[in-house]
Amino acid sequence: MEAARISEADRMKAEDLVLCVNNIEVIYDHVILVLKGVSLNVSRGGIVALLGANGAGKTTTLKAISNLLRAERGEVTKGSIEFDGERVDRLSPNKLVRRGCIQVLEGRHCFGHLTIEENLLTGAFTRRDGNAAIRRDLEAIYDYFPRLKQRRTSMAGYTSGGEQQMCAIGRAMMSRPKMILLDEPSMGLAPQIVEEIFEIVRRLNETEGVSFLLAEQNTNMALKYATYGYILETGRVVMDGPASMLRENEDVKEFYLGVSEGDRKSFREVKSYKRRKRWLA
Amino acid sequence: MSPSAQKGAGAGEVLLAVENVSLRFGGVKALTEVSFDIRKGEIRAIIGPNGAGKTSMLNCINGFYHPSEGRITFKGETRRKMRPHEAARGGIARTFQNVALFKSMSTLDNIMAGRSLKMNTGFFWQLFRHGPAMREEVAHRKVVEDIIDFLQIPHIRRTPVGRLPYGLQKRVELGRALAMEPDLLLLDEPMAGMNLEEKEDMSRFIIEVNQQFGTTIALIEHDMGVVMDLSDRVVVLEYGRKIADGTPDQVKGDPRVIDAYLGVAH
Amino acid sequence: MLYKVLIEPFVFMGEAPDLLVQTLWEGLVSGVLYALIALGFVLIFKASGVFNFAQGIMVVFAALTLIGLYEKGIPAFLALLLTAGVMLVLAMAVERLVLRPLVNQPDIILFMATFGLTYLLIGLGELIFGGSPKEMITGALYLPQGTTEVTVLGGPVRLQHLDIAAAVIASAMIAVLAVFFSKTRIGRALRAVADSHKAALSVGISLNQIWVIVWFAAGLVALVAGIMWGARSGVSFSLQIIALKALPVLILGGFTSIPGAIVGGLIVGMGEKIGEFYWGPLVGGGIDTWLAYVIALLFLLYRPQGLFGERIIERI
Amino acid sequence: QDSIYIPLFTYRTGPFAGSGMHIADGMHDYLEMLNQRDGGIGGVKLVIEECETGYDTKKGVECYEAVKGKNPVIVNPWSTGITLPLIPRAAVDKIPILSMAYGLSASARGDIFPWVFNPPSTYWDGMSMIIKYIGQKEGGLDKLKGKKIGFLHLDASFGKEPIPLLEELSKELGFEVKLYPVAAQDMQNQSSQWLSVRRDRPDYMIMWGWGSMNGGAIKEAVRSGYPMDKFLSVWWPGEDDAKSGGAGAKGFKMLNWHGVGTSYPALQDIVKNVVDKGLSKASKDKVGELLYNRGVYNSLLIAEAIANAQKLTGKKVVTGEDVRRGLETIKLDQARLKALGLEGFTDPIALSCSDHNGHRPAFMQEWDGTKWVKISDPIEPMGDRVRAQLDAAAKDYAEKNAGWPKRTEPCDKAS
Amino acid sequence: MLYREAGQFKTTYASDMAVFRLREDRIGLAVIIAAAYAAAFLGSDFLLQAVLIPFLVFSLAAIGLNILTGYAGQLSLGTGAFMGVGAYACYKLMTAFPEVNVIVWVLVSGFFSAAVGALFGLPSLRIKGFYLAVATLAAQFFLQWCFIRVPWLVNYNVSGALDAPLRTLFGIPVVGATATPQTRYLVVLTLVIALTWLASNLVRGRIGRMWIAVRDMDLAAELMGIRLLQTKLLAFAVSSYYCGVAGALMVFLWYGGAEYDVFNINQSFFILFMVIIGGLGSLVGSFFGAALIFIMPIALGVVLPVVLSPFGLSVGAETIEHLRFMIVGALIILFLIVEPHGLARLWQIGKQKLLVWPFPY
Ligand SMILES: Nc1ncnc2c1ncn2[C@@H]1O[C@H](COP(=O)(O)OP(=O)(O)OP(=O)(O)O)[C@@H](O)[C@H]1O
Ligand SMILES: Nc1ncnc2c1ncn2[C@@H]1O[C@H](COP(=O)(O)OP(=O)(O)OP(=O)(O)O)[C@@H](O)[C@H]1O
Ligand SMILES: [Mg+2]
Ligand SMILES: [Mg+2]
Repeated sequence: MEAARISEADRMKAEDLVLCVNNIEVIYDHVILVLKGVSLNVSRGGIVALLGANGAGKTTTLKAISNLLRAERGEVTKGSIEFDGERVDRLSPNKLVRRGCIQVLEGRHCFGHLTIEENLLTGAFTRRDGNAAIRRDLEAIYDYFPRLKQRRTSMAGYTSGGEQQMCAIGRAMMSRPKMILLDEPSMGLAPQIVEEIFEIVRRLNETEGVSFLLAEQNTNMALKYATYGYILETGRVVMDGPASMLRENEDVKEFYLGVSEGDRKSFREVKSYKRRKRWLA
Repeated sequence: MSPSAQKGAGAGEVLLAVENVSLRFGGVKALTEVSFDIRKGEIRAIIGPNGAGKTSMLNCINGFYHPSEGRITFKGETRRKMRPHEAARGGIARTFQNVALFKSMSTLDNIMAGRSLKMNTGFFWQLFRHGPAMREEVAHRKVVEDIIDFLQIPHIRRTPVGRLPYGLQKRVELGRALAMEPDLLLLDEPMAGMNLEEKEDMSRFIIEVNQQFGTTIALIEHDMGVVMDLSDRVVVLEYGRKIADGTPDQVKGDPRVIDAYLGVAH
Repeated sequence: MLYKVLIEPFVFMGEAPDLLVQTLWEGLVSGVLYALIALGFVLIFKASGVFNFAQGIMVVFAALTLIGLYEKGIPAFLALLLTAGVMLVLAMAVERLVLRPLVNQPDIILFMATFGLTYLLIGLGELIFGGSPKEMITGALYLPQGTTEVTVLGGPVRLQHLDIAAAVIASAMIAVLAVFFSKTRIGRALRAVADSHKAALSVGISLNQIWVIVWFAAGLVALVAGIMWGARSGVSFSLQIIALKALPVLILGGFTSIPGAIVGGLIVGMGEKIGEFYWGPLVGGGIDTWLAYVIALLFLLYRPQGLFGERIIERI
Repeated sequence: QDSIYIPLFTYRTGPFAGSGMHIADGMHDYLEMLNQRDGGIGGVKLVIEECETGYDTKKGVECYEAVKGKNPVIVNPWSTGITLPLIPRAAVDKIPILSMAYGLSASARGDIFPWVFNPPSTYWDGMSMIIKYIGQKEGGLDKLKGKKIGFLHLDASFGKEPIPLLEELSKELGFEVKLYPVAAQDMQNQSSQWLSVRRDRPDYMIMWGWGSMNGGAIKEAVRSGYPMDKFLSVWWPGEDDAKSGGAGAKGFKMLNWHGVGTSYPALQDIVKNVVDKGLSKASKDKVGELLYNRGVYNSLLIAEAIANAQKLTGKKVVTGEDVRRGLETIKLDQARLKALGLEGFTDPIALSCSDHNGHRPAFMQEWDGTKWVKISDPIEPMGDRVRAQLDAAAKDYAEKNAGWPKRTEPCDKAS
Repeated sequence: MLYREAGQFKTTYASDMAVFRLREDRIGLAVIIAAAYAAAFLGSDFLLQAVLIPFLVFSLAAIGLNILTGYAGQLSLGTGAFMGVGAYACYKLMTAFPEVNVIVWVLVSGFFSAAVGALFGLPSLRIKGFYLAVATLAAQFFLQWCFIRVPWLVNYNVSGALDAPLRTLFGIPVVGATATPQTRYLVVLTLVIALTWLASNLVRGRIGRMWIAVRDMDLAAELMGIRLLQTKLLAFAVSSYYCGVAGALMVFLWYGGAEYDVFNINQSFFILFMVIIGGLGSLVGSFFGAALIFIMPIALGVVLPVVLSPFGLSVGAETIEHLRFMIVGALIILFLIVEPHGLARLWQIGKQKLLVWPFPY
C-alpha cells in the first residue's frame, strides 16, 4: 500500500518519460488473455526492472512494447504505449528500432547461419552514420565481450549458449538505441559475465543516457542496478517502487532475494510446504 | 557444515568415466584431454565459463558428439562411438540448454513420449488400441501422472508446451527425462531463467530424484549457490580443459577457478 | 547387358565426338535456362526462407505482359520497362497482401501461400491474356536469331545464336546478382531474414522493404527467363511446368546459393541430356522426366544441403 | 420442356487451352448458328452450355455429374482421360458419348459399346494412312524397306496407341522404328528428343502430339534442321503450332479429314449469324481455322444425330436414348452435306450399329508458311489391319471386363 | 451453456484417454456418422457421386499425407504416385484373383504402396525439409513413368489405362459399370470411417507420439532413444498405405477407370493443399481440408454464374474458371492468414470459445 503511494508521488515528479505503457491488455490467439491491464513508466535515463515469476507476462510486456507480438499472433487489445512522447502501438518494429527502441529477445535468437561478426553487424542495419562509426562500436563490443572476438568468424549456430547470449546483447547495442528492452540478459551466463553485463548496462546508462527496461529473474542483480522496479504476477502489476524500497520489502526479500530473517538459506534445506506468495496489497 | 561435503566422501563405484576426451570442430578445440568420473548416486556438477565445453561434454557422453580422441566408460563398457538412441537405451537421459521439448504436444504427451523406450506393444495392437496396447498405455500413464504430481505441474497437463513460460518448460523437460527412468541424468542448466523460488523448487526435485531413486546426476549450472549446495563433487572446465575437480569447498577455494570463473569469491 | 550399360555409350561418345559436343552444348543451354528459373527461387528463398512456388507462373506472367503490351502498339523496349514496372507492382502487392500478414509463420505455410498466389496469377493471367499461346517478340527485342554451324572434331555442331545470347545474358545477370547480394549491406540483411524472421524484426530490419526488393528482383529474373524460354518454345501457360524442372537444380545447388543455381543448372542440364541421349534408349527413352531428380537425390545423400547450400545446423 | 440440352465439355484453360479454345469455339458457334438461323433443330431450340474441364480428368468427371441431371442428349468429353471413366457410366445413365477421333479406340465396336462413338477414324486408321502416304512418296510400300521412321509421341496412352500397329508394319515392310516419347512436362522442352533424332537420322518423322507439344516439336525440328517435308503428324496440330515454327515450318504435313477456311455456306452462316452478331468468343480471323472447323465437324455430327433422332422417333424434343439411335444412323453423303451447306467439307461418313467409327479416309495437308494446303487425295486406311487391331482390343476389353453388359439396344436402319 | 466440461469426471485413465472426452462431442460424432449413412438414401446421385465419394476419397488420402507431413513432419510431394501404386496394385490383384472379394484387394493394395513409400522414405534419414521434397518428387516422376512404361501393370490393355471390371460384394455390384452410387458410397464411407478410426488410434498412442516427437525436435527425440529412421519409415509406410487405399478407391469406386495421368504431380499438390488448409497434424483437419479444397471450387462453379449474371457480365465457362482459380487462390491465402494452423485450429478455437461462452475468455 505504502509502496503504491510512493510510486504515485514518484510518477508526479518524473515528468520526462521515455516510455509510458498505459493499462495494456494482451491476448494471444484470440482467446488467451495474458496481460490484464499493465501500466509502467520508464523515465529518461532510467533503469527499470520488471520482475515476476515464470509466466507472469514479462516477455509479453516487452514484446508488446517492441511490437513483436503481432508476429506471434498476439494482440494488444486495450491501452496505449508511448515512446518518446508518441504513440507507437501501431508502428512496425523496424520503425521503432529506427526511433531508438530495441529489444533483446529472450532465448538468444541469433542468426545461426551468420558469423558472430555478421550478427553484430546486422544490429547496425538501421544506422546511417557510416562504416567508421560502426567499426568503432564493433570494437567496443569486442572489448566488452572478449569471448566474442575469439569466435568472430564462427557461425553463431555453432557457438555455445552463453556466447549466443552475448552476441544477442551485443547486436542490440550495435544499433545505438535510446532504449533497450532486455529480456533475461543473464540467462545462461557465467557469474562474472553477468556482473559484466550489468556493469555495461550501468555504463551505457550513465555515459550515453540509454534507458533500460529489463525483465530479469536474477532479482538480486536487477534490483542492485535498477532505479525502479515493477513486480508482475499473472498479468498484473502487483507492486512497484524504487529499487531500494523493493529491496527492503519483506516479501520481495523472501521470494525473490532468498534472504529472509537476514540469512541466505541453502538450496538443500528448502521445504516444500513453505508459505506461498501473498501479494495482498 | 554443508551436507554435500559429508555425503560426497562415501560415494560408491564409478558409473561413468571419461578419459582423455578431446573434441575438435575444424579449428575449434571444444574439449582437450578431459578426464573425470561420475560415481554412482552422486550429484556431479560441471561448471566453467561460457564456451568452456560443458555442453559439448554432455553431448559426448550421450553420443550426440563423437570425441575425436579418448574413451568413455559407462557401466563398465568402454566405447569410442555410440549412437544417441543406444545411450538412451543404456540409461542416460538428459535435458537441454535450449529447451528441446516437442513444442506442439501437451505436457502429458511430452512426458509420455519420454516413455517410448519402455513401451513395446506391437504395431497391430497399437492400431486397435485395445488389449495389451491399452493396458500398457494406462500403466505408463500412471507413472507419468506420478511424475506430473511430483513436479507439481498437474494444472498444465494438457497445455501444449510451446505456450508455457520458460521455467515451466524446463520443468516439463525434467519430467520427460525422468520418465525414461535413467541411471544417469544429465541436466544442462536446468535453472537458467528461473527466479529464486523456482530454483528452490527445482533444487528440491533434483535432490529428491537423487535421494529417492538413487539416480546419478550430472549438472551444469551457472548459479554458484545451487552448484555449491547441491553437488557432491564439481569439475571445472575452461577453454575445453579441466582446471579443477573436487568437492564444492575445494573448488570454491581454488585460485584458478576464482580467476577463470567466479570472479569475486562467493 | 552390362556392356550396353557400361561400355557401349562411351564407345559411342568416342565414335561421334561431334554429337557429344552437341549434346553437351544443348545441356549447357538448358542448364543455363534452368538456372535462370532456379535463380528466381533462390533470391526469394534466400531473403525470406519462402519457397516460392509461384516463380513458374511469374515467368509466364511476365512474358505475357511484355507481349501483351507490345501487341497494344507500345515499342518493345518501352514495353520491357513497363513490364518491369508491373513486376514491381506485383512484388509490392505480394508483400502487402501475402507476406506481411504471414510473418514468422512456418515455412510450409508460406510455401502454401505461394500456391494460392500461383492460382491467383493463373486465373488473372488467363483472364487478361486468354489461354492461347503467343510468340515471343524476339525480333523486336533485337535478340539474335539464326544458326552457326561449326565443325568440331570432324562433325557439324549447330549453335543457335539465341542460345548463345541466352547463355551470355543469364551469366551476366547471375554475376551481377551474386555480387549485389554478397557484397552489400542488404545482402547480409537478406540472410538474416531467411534465418529468423523474429530476430530480424527485433534488430529493426524492415522485412517489408527487403521482401519488395527481392520479389522485384525475382520478378525481373522471371522476365528474363520468360523472354528466353519464350523465344525457345513459345509462351503459354503450360510453360509454368518448366518450373518443376528448376526444382532439382535448386536442390542440387542449395536453396540459398546464387552460384549454386548456375552450377546446379549445368549439372542437371548436361546430366539429363547425356543420360537421355546415351542411356535413355536402353529403357525406351523419356527418362529425363525423373533423371534430374535422381541426380539431385544422389547428390543430396552425399551433401544434404546441396552443393553450395548453407550448412544445416544440427545442435542441441 | 421445349428445348434440347447439349453440354459441351471444353478446356479454355489449362495447359492445352491453346488448342481447346478453338475447338470449343467451333463446336459452340455451329450449334449457335443453328439456333440463330433455324431456331434450333427441327424447330427445337438448343440450349448450349459449356463446362470447363481444363483437360483435367477430375473436373471432367465433375462436369459430367453436373450436367447429368439436366437431361443432356450427348456428351463430348474432349479428353481421353475423361472419356475412360465415362464409358461405363454411359450405358447406365443412357447418355451417348461422342469422342471424335480420340478416346477408347475399341469403342468403335458398336456391338460392345452401344453408347460410345468415335468417328470418323481411329488412331490406327491414322497411322496406317500416314505409312501409306510415305509409301506413296517413296514409290510403293515395298520401298520402305531399310528406311528409318521416327515416332515422336506424347508419353501417354494417346501417344502410345499406334505403336503396336507401327511395329507390326515395320516388321512386315522392313522399316526400322525409333520411338521418341515426350513426357507431358517436357512438351515445351524437347531438345533431348531432337538430339536423338539428329543421332538416328530417321528418314521420316511421325508425330502424335497434343497441345503445346506440337508447336514445341515443330520449333525443335526447325532448330535442329530436320527436313520439314519429311515430318508428318496425326490430325491434332493447328495453325498456331505451325506458325510457331516460323518460316522454317514450311513443308510440315499432317492428316486431316475436313476442310479449312470459311468458304462453305454453313461457315458463312456462322460468320453472319454468330460471329458478326457478337455471339461468338472467336475473333473473325480464327473462324475457319483448322481446329475451329474440327469443332464444327463435331457439332455437325451432334446436329445430324439429333435430326435423325427426331426423324426416328417423331418427337421434337429428343432424349439421350434417342440421340444414340440418331448417331447410329448417321449418314452424311455429299447430297446431305450440300443440303447442310458443307459440300466438300468432308468425306461422306455413315455409322451403324456395329461400326461406331466409320474408318474414313483422311488426306494429307501441308503448311505453306501461312496456311494449310491440301496435297493429297483421301487416303484409305488399311482396313483389315485396323480391324485386326480393333477386334483384338475389343476382345481384350470384353475379357478383362467380364460382366460387361451385353448390348440390348435394338438396331435402327438409316433412313 | 450447452457445451461444458464441468460435471464430466473421468474416473479411469482409459476413459480420460478416449478420443472424445466430452459427451457432447461423442453425441455430435454419432449424429454426423448417422447423417453420413443417411445421405446414401437421401442424397441425389450428383451429391453422392460427384461430391461425397470424392470427398471421402480425398479425405483418406489427406489423412495419409497428414500422417507423414503433419504428424511425422516429412514433406512429401509424391502423394499422387503413391496413390497410383495402390490403384495399379489393386488392379493387378483383382484381375489376377477375381474370385477374392475386391474390398480385400483394396485393403491389401495399400501394402504395396506402403512398401514403395518406405523405399522412397529411406533418404529421409539424411535429407530434411524442402530438400526431402526432391526425394518424393523423384518418386512421383519415376513411378509415373513406370505407370506409362510398364504395360504389365495394366495387363497390356490397349488403351494403356485402368478399367474397372465388374466385382460384387454379397452379390451386389460395387465396382464396375453397374454399381450404383449408393453402394459405392456406402462401401467408401465404411472403409473411410474404419481407417480413420485406426489412424486416430495410431496417432494417439506411442507411435503417434514418436512421430510428433520426430517432427518437433528430431535431435531430442533421438537422444531419448527414438530410432529416427525406423520412425520415419513407419510414417512413410503407414502414410503410403492410406494413400494407396485412397488411390484404389479413387479409380475403382469413384472414376471407374482412369489413365495414369490422374496420379500426376497436380494430384500430389492437391492433397497437400488439403492437408495444410485443413491443419497439419489433425485428422479432423484432413476432412475439413478435403471439404474445402474439393468442394469449394465446385460450389464456386455453381454459385458464380448465379452471382455474376445479374450484372450482365459475360459468364462464359472459362471466365468462371478463371474467376474460380483466382478466388480459390485468394481464399487459400486468406485462410492461411486468418489461421495458419488450418481449419482444425479454427475449429478448436471455436470449441474453446464455446466452452467458456458466454464469456469472451
Ligand atoms: N504465443 C503464445 N501463445 C499463447 N500463449 C502464450 C504465448 N506466449 C506466451 N503465452 C502465455 O503467456 C503467459 C506469459 O508469458 P511470458 O512469456 O510473457 O512470461 P514471462 O513472464 O516472460 O515468463 P518467463 O520468466 O518464463 O520468461 C504465459 O502463461 C504463456 O503461457
Ligand atoms: N557443433 C559445433 N561446431 C562448431 N563448434 C562447436 C560446436 N559445438 C560446440 N562448439 C564450440 O565449442 C565450444 C564449447 O561449446 P559448449 O556449448 O560446450 O560450451 P558451454 O560450456 O556449454 O558454454 P555455455 O555455458 O555458454 O553454454 C564453443 O566455443 C562452441 O562454439
Ligand atoms: Mg519471459
Ligand atoms: Mg552450454
